[in-house]
Amino acid sequence: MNAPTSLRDIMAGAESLVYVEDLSEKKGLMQAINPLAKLIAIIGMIIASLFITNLTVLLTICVIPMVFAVSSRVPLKQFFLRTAMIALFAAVLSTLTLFMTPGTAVWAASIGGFNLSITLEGLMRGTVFTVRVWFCVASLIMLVLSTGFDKTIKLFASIKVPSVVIQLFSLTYRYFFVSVEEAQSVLIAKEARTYVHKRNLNLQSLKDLGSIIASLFIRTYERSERVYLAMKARGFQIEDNSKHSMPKLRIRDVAFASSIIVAFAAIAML
Amino acid sequence: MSEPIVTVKDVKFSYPAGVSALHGVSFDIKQGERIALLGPNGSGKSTLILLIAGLLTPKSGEIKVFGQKTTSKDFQKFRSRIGIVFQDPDDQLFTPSVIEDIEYGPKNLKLPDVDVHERSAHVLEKMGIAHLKDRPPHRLSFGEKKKVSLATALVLKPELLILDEPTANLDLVSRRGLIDTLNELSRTGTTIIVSTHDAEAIPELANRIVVISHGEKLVEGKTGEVLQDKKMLEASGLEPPTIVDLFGELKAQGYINEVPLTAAEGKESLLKLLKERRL
Amino acid sequence: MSEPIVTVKDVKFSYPAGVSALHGVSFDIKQGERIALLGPNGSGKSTLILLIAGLLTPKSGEIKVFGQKTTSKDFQKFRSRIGIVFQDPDDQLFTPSVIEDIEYGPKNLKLPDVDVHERSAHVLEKMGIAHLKDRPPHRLSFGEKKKVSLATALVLKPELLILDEPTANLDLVSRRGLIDTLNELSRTGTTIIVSTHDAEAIPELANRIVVISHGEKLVEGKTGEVLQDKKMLEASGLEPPTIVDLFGELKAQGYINEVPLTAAEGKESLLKLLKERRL
Amino acid sequence: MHIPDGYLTTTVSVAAFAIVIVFWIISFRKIKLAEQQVPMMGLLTALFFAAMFANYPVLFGTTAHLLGAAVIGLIIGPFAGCISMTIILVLQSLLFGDGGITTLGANVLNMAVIGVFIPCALFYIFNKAAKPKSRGSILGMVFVSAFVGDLLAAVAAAVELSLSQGVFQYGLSVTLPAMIINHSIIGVAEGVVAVIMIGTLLKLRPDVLQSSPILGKLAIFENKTEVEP
Ligand SMILES: Nc1ncnc2c1ncn2[C@@H]1O[C@H](COP(=O)(O)OP(=O)(O)OP(=O)(O)O)[C@@H](O)[C@H]1O
Ligand SMILES: Nc1ncnc2c1ncn2[C@@H]1O[C@H](COP(=O)(O)OP(=O)(O)OP(=O)(O)O)[C@@H](O)[C@H]1O
Ligand SMILES: [Mg+2]
Ligand SMILES: [Mg+2]
Repeated sequence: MNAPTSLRDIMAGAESLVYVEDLSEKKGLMQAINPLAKLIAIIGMIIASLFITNLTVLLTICVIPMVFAVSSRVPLKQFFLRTAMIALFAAVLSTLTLFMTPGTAVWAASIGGFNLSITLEGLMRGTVFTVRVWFCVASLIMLVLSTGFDKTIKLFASIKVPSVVIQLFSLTYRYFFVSVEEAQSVLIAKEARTYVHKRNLNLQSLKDLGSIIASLFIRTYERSERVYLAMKARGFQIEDNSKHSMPKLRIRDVAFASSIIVAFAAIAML
Repeated sequence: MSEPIVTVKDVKFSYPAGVSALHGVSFDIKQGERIALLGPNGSGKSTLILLIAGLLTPKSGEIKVFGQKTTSKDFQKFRSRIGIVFQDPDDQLFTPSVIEDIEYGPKNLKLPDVDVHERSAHVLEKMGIAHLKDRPPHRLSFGEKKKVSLATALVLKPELLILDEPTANLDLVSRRGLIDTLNELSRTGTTIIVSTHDAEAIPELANRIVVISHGEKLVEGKTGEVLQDKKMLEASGLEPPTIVDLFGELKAQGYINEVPLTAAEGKESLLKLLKERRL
Repeated sequence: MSEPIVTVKDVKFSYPAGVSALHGVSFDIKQGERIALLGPNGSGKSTLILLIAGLLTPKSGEIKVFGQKTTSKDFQKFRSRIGIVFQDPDDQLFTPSVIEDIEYGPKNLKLPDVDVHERSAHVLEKMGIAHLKDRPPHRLSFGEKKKVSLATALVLKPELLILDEPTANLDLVSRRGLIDTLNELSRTGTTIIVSTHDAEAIPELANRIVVISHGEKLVEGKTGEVLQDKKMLEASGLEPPTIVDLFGELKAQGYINEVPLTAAEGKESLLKLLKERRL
Repeated sequence: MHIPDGYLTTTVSVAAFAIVIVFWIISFRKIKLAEQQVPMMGLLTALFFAAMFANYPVLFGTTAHLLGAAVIGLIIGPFAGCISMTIILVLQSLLFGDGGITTLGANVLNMAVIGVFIPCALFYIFNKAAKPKSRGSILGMVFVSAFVGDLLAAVAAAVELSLSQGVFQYGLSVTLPAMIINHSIIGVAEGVVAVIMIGTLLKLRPDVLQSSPILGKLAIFENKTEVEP
């Protein structure tokens, strides 16, 4: 796609959301579970993992999100792509640890008078951290990919988020796409009339970004007045009485959440 | 004679920048009327619509809707009796799916669920958008959005329906669907105001026209009469519909007595004329 | 014969949600042609335009513009030779005043100041927006914005000009101005693509039509021929322009031999016919 | 600056949530959302949500995206800004997996509380003290507020990480300098964008800023004769 870097990111954001919308409508294990049960289970998994320091155990539990992915028809390639970046970053972040942790050296060298050594303990620590981060991200991504906005709203309703806030979420979500479209078209229109392409970051590109956001801001502000009128004409009230239907917690949802939590609590206490 | 539903009395309005958009416009709209605000770009139609809806406040003069001044505090309460569709469909669609958007209004009216579904099914079918029901609004084409935004107002069956440029970006089939639905609403007593610069579409949309030009009311009258006044229309940057123009010429030359307004009437009248002459 | 400027070859495209918007469309556009993409709402016109402008990537098939694949890295460079105006005018205007917006492109072209002013003055006058010159774009009526957004593209005199629904929301005078300017550009060899669902406006906009329906090319041909194919048009939710429809009927009944395309031609031909019969 | 799951200990996460909940309740009470403000906040939040996808390159090939917390706060006020930023952070976490759920409290604390309230407070104090009238000095204040806000948000993140040594490896001696170096650059970008945005608004739609709880207090708005209808 021939668009300025920053624009491509904005559009990628929208596409990724649309992708989530699609996946969350597929029929699969995670999609079938009540979002509240899912949220509790995933939070339980993440918290439990924070207490696990044994690498073997950590590696073993990493199978769980993968099983979720497969049983929820999430393409594995996508699943790994989406989780890889954060884990990779965690790994890079851990490099200093390798040298800083005291313990048995597995590799040592002297560079420019400095004695550097990588210790077994450091290696363990770094690996445990990285694996745990991957596990957490993978679990969260499974929640994300199987839930989608529609069910997220239902989730909010079931944890008693005030209805105004839910309306704010809906509006934000809806007009996110409008903003993306506007930003996209403005930038393209601008580009079609700009003959010098500047690729790198410089004051000019920040200026462009700022002025485009400002003009979008004005339009958004004015649009909000019209949206208000449109909402009002259709009976909008701040105390929304059109209750959001929340999906019932069925036995299988409770079973899913409680079995995961019990299992992980047990593993964590090992 | 019933009380007017909308009274616009010597209304003046300037935008903050000092642009005077309306300088003294007056007219009345009676219950059940279908009125078109016709004028070229920038003449003040949308401004007038925003004023009637109470979104803008006149600089001088006054506007009453349902007998209530739009500037009064109580006007808030009347909002829900007015259906309004803006020029830009994105302003109208504020929920994450088409069907939610269409049912938003009826649900707020606390109609029983059966009625809500019946109404929405009816309007979905009329506007030819039933297949888009579960799509989020950001996955529609421009014209599709426009249709959905019209549907959200039509489904409410408001007492007063205000449409800003409803036919722009609509294809033929949808235009027919819209006109059908407006006819249905008209029959139940809904008052309808449409703004447009497109004389072509007016004969089926409205039976009375207020011509706005440069912020002033130029003429007001029955659709047939106003559309035949070619000189006046052209002076304000508009033109009569093709059919009216063509047959106006024939009338001027003494071939016919009555000018048809729509294509169908035109065809009929022309064939009749030719048959007569042939014989 | 010159090389086509745009080649669309068996192009398929689906939106992420799985909506298939185009399933196999092919056509060519030669240099200097004026082509209209005609189709009902949701048929895929805007999608096609975004593909040609290289803003979307086809799922299969290929599009070449200026002989260059739109998916290739180098296409970036060709951007500046393409002028594009979106359906929504707001997207086009991003500077604090109308005149700055219009001169933004020419200034980037590094034209001498005299030329920049001359060009902008010309297009301001043609589109009838000279009086709006110093206004900020967000303080304009919808139609005025549309005119300014068209002006920003016209002033650049691009080699390929793509307009999505250019006539929607334009009044008569501005429409004339637009057509005038397009004629001028045509004379200097600009290739023009317009999308529309409004057959009425086509005869003056384009000399060739590609009819798109449900993501497929239905028909492709000279304006006059395509517009007379009433059956085909109606089957895809469109209709011929009023004049063509009326005179098509007359031709079918043997009164005339040639169907006029515009109102002026129609009037002339009818008066001639009537004179003949009267004698 | 989004802290993912697995970086903070449960204690730190829970403590962050506890602080944040207090701010949520205060903010929510304070804004007393009038009906008109619901679509306004929703739409503006959406705009910033979208703008935050725009990445720009920083040092060593890393990229950062706009935070926007300072701009939001300065324009719509700290309380509404806090809610707005929270919505964005929740959506980023639940729809994109950007930032964790257990760490949501900490992220909100850094970006929606510190990132919003600090610039607002700074600007408020500056304005009280200096009563600036010139465009240059106003925008200078905007820059400083946005820069400091971003920097302090990063410092807060560094502190939270260093308190989480059960799972995270580094103490304050590492996290603090790292964050400060990085965010001195990101902070400048943040400040520049804020200046341009608010500068443009001052020029084009001062009336929008006039109704802002923070920027509306500027001296230039005080004796305005021309009032918007
Ligand atoms: N962003 C999108 N995501 C998913 N589907 C889309 C999107 N935009 C358009 N579509 C669908 O693609 C098809 C073609 O849309 P397109 O916008 O090309 O139509 P169009 O011919 O320009 O119509 P209009 O006359 O209404 O502008 C339609 O069925 C539409 O619903
Ligand atoms: N927000 C605004 N600020 C200042 N002037 C404005 C604003 N909106 C419209 N105007 C001006 O007010 C006049 C009337 O505008 P209005 O939008 O009512 O026109 P309109 O008849 O609806 O035109 P269109 O057919 O283009 O939609 C125009 O001269 C326009 O430039
Ligand atoms: Mg208007
Ligand atoms: Mg389109």
